[in-house]
Amino acid sequence: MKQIIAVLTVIAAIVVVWYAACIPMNIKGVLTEQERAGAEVLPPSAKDRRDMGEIGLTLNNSFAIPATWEQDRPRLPAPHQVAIEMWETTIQKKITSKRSLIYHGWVTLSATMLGFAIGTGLGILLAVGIVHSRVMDLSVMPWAIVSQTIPIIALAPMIIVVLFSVGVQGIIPKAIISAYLSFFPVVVGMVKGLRSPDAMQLDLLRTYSASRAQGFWKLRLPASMPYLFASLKIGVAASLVGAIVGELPTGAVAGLGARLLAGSYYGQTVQIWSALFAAAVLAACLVGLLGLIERTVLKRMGMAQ
Amino acid sequence: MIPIFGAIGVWLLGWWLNSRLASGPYADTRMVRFLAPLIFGLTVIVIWELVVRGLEVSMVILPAPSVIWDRFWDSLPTLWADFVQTIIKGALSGYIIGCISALLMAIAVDRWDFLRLGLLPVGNFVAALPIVGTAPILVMWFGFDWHSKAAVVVVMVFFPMLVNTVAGLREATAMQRDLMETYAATYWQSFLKLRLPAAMPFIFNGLKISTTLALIGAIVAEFFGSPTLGMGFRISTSVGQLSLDMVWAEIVVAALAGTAFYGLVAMIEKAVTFWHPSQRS
Amino acid sequence: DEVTLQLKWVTQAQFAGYYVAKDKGFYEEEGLDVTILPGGPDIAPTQVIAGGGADVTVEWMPAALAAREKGLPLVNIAQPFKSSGMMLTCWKDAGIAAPDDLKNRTLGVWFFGNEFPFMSWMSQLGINTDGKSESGVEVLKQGFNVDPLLQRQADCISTMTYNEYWQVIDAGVTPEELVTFKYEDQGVATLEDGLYVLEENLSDAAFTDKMERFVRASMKGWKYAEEHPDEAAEIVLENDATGAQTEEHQKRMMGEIAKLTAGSNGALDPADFNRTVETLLAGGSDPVITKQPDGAWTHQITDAALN
Amino acid sequence: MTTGDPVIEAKHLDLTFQTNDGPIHALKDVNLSISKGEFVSFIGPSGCGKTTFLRCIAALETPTGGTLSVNGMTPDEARRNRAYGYVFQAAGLYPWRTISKNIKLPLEIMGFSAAEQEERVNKVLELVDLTGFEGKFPWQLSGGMQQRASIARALAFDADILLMDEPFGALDEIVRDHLNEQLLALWARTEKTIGFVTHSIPEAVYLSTKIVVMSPRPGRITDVIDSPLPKERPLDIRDSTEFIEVAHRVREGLRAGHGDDV
Amino acid sequence: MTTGDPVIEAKHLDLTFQTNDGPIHALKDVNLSISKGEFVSFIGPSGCGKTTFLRCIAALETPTGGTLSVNGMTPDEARRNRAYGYVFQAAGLYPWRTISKNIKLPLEIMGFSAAEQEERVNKVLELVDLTGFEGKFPWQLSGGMQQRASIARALAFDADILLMDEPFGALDEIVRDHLNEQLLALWARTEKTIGFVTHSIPEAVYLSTKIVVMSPRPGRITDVIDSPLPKERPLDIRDSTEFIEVAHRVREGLRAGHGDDV
Ligand SMILES: Nc1ncnc2c1ncn2[C@@H]1O[C@H](COP(=O)(O)OP(=O)(O)OP(=O)(O)O)[C@@H](O)[C@H]1O
Ligand SMILES: Nc1ncnc2c1ncn2[C@@H]1O[C@H](COP(=O)(O)OP(=O)(O)OP(=O)(O)O)[C@@H](O)[C@H]1O
Ligand SMILES: [Mg+2]
Ligand SMILES: [Mg+2]
Repeated sequence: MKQIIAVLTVIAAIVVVWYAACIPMNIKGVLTEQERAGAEVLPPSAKDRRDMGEIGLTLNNSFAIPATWEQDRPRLPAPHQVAIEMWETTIQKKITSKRSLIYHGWVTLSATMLGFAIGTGLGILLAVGIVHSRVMDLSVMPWAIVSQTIPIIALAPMIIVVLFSVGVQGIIPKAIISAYLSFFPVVVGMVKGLRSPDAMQLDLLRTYSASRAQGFWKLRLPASMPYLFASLKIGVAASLVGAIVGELPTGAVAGLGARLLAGSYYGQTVQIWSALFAAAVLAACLVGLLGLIERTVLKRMGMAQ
Repeated sequence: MIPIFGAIGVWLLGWWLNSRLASGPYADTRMVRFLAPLIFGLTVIVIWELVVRGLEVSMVILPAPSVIWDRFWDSLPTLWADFVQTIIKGALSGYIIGCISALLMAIAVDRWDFLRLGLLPVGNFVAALPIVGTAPILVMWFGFDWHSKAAVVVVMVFFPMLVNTVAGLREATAMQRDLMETYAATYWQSFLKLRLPAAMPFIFNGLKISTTLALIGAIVAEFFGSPTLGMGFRISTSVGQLSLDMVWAEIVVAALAGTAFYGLVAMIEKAVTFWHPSQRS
Repeated sequence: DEVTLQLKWVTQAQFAGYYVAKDKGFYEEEGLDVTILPGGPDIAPTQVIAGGGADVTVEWMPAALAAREKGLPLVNIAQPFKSSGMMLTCWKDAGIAAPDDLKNRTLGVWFFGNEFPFMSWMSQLGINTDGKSESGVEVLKQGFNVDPLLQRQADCISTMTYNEYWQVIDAGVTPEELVTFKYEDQGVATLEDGLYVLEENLSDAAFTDKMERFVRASMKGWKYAEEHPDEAAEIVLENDATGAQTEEHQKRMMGEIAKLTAGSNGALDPADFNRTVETLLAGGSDPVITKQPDGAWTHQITDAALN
Repeated sequence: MTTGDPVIEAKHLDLTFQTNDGPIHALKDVNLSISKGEFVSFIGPSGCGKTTFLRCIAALETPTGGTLSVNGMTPDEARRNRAYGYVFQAAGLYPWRTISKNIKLPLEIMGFSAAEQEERVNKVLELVDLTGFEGKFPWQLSGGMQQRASIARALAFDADILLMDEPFGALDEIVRDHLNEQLLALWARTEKTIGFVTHSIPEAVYLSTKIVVMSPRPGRITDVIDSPLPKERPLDIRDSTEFIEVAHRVREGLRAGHGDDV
Repeated sequence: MTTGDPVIEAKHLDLTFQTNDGPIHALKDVNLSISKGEFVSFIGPSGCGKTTFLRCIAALETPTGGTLSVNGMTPDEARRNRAYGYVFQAAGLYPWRTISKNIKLPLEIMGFSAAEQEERVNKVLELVDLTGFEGKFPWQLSGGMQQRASIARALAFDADILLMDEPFGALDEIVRDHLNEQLLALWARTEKTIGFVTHSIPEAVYLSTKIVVMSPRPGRITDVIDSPLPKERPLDIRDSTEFIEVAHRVREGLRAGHGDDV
């Protein structure tokens, strides 16, 4: 309860700051528009205004403040503009419509899920290899870290082209980029998790002279579950970013990334912001869903009180 | 076909070498920890070379490592200028501003429980915003030069840093806090003498995560507008000119810089948190 | 027969001819099943075709010639665009009236293979591009939109007559506030949207046959689009998967595009080619191409297709 | 045995924790008076409220009923006056500080001068027999040495009352014996009032002038045993009949309050 | 007391750990013979090699010198033959398994049939007095109950030897007394050979037929004390003179080997 109040307060504060920030951010554009519409603006020349501070302009032309929240192509759209855009593009559009955010969200989501599945699978396999083979631990793990310093967006177009050349198109290239981003947290978390049983627990199995496979299935794997879920939550958010990145170079075809790009391309800031929020909402939902699964699984395993 | 068999052979050789190293008597020495990944990397590079040459993969799809190597040495001045623009000016300044402001915010969040309850969930939500989306907005706001890149980096590193620091500041055990209580210590005394040092491992964890994020952020942001230099600029224009060797040379720079940056922070971490069990073993 | 066409940019009226041909069944009449792949900001069509991801691609000639020098033998088989739509759009109040006024200014330029005409022009004007000075300009890598101009981060930006210029206008700027320099007028026009294939494929009879039918149907599409701009714009809108394009913008774009395709029957005019090559060769210290390309175009397809 | 005015006095002390599983009655009607210079041990099964009672004295927990006074003040005032040193079960030294810096911690907080800090550190290090280890980090010391350092830390600012919550619980018997001996010596020298929680019957009997036996659910005092042992106590005293008698009485008291719910 | 052939026999056993700070001589020239049915306690200060010796018997550690035989085999063969059950200091139950599933763990690994598993679980649960708790998860049980479950786990596959490394170290004295009683009863019933590490002198004396006193740096055996106590031992026996005598002897032995380096 206390938490809800706190969150609401913080959100309210952010909204207030946001509205306030709209004024200096948009004032120049608004004044130009007002001037064209015939209003008296101080100073009258656009060139003078360019060199003036935003605050000074606002003070000079306080009549223009409401207009900073209603611009068509603002530098910073006001919260209600974003909210209205989101409302119109989700609830009021058919979900099959190309103008529906839900449609684009779905396109991104499907690539995210596929990439997440691939990335998680690979990540777990790699982690199992690293934990069980010293050779892999020594030689592969450092490169897994280095791989994260490569800017994926630089590789994304090339991945897409290379896959094109072997005839793979559509969702797969996006999924692969999204897998690239999600595999690392999973590897790190899973390696940690598979190594989490302490020496005593491992020794216990030795006293039973258990095989390696038995050790894996009966001890390491169950013990790694909390770590797995923690990294899955990071991984799924990264997956989504990957899917969006993958949508950029393929151009404005479909998906939230395409929506962002198109918004940016046509200077539709409101559209960018609403796509951004849609992405964040999607990420929050995915993480929340995983949290729910985590709780049920761990509860059934008896690991959550 | 011969290069392909060669590639398979090289792979087996590299793996065999590493297996020997890993099961050998020096498996735990620093030497092997350094050598093994090196051998693995070299193996991959040789195989790459052989496959590209063997299958005659087009230069404009995937250049061979030797070509990239040549391009790297030929273009050092360009690469250096790009490095300065993107890493030093963009990434580094953003990293510093972002980390420091996150640290200050974390202190505020830690001081007022209300903020922790309210701000952290919102922060997690904002952190989920895909950076690629914020980049064009920030370029619009902060201009084409490195300032907007730094702004993107600030946004990227802020929340991981905040979340880690806040977690770290809560790391001191109940017993350690009670101890401070028995001394009737003030908030700031217990902050400086207990909570901040206890949080260091977490803070450094955040700092390490942020190194790679900073690099990626600065490069990505250049895709959305830049002056005519910078690593992101070079990568995107070089793809357009089909100078794939240049693209890979920049990727090499990014990987080198990222690894060095990460290594540097890890080294400082070792010096500062020498007392932590994870650093002692 | 299946044909994959890689576009240079996102789905818009710039490519109306191909969409019309597909939608109106012109391709089908020729027995072709055409897949149109939209491009994007980081997709190099030349790279796609090199990787075998497409049979034919829409590309600008400077980029194609540059790729050719890089060892990717692209050949122009048709040229639906007669004139260039690229221009530099500047604020008049910044005090720019003639090309010479560009000195000491900040200019937004597209890169990714589209910077070549600009570089040639600057070197012809004797302006260096290393930064602001009495004899130089500061060049910005412009993003995908016209913000740099609107936000006054640049004095001039690159625009296309059919697209970005109108975005500036749509943002509330009046044409009187702007000064434009068309590359066409400055004598540095280079050929834009042409159709390119890999040279090696041209010796394959089955392939050339397919291309002949493709070019024939495409040109039919273009001419139809020129005559029915509104319908063409509608077709483009239907094919736009993002849902971001507006009808008004596409109709206007179609009108402008029609001006550029007018006068081309699809066959490349060697004079245009030579002018393009000369412009590019004159690219100053860092020319786009260094030697006269040969075999970079052919009438083989258009001759067969259009007769 | 030095006895004097009651330094700690609890009357009808009550404490109920509100938890998600309902309230827990951790202390019920606790009455106890501790005089100056006494060594009082608290013993009882897990969960009987030993720690809770000690924490109430230290003002780390607020009773929900009854009165509690420390040096005639409320516990919180006493805390602000730095009336007591508290030693926890684990040494709880800060790993990033050397032993001497750890001992200086309360002195820094209380604003002692650097010279005074130095002097006091040396004094208490000697008291707990750790001279020569001031530059070491905690993890470089054995468990017993760490625990001695933590006692030194509690002694450094020279409070009259020393509260110790199972300070030797994690140590082995031999080390424990040794520290018990030293603690007794220290107590004899300094005349502090000591409250000491333990699980070990021999330890309680060996150390205390008064043994408080507690019982859980709800936490309460079931027996208070005054020890007839002399102040001078060699380790051998543990094999004496008096000792065994007291120990027996404590064990009986414990068993009575315990039931069979192991 | 049932004695028989030596089940465990160590001759000149030596073990040196190579560490970064140089070698640690954890066991030096250890000679010991344990007969069938004996209850042997190992006692000694921290670091004297008690755990290491037990681990050698269990083939969790490989001696660097001397010979060690278990049931006439090498320790590793004995391990493969599942000759012993091992109980660690902490219960170490898997939190994701219920009590009965935890006890089944070794049975699953050793490939017992489901019916047999069920039967054995019921038997050992009864033995350790935990019937009715099979469906609970470990954290729903008290520490003492968890430790009993971990003993049940070690008993489930009915090995002849039971090795226990400070199994009750983390429990409070009362619970410990209770478990000691139960362990003795169990031992009497099953005639197992038990090796038992402890820090507590009373515990060692109360339980054992033989007490092995060890001393550190290098780890070695300094004394082996045979207990004259009868097999039948009520808890009260601890107040008897015989008991106190043995305890005294153990304490002397310990002190001798200990020095002053706490
Ligand atoms: N902060 C708390 N919140 C809720 N319940 C608590 C809290 N602290 C202690 N308790 C409960 O109060 C009771 C007494 O706890 P206390 O720690 O005083 O016992 P103790 O005698 O010190 O036991 P132990 O020997 O295990 O240390 C226990 O039932 C415990 O669970
Ligand atoms: N794996 C190991 N590597 C290096 N040294 C070790 C290892 N295990 C034990 N030692 C060292 O060997 C010596 C004996 O250790 P051991 O654990 O057997 O002592 P112990 O008698 O069980 O002590 P405690 O009562 O603290 O459990 C110690 O000095 C310890 O530090
Ligand atoms: Mg307690
Ligand atoms: Mg041990």
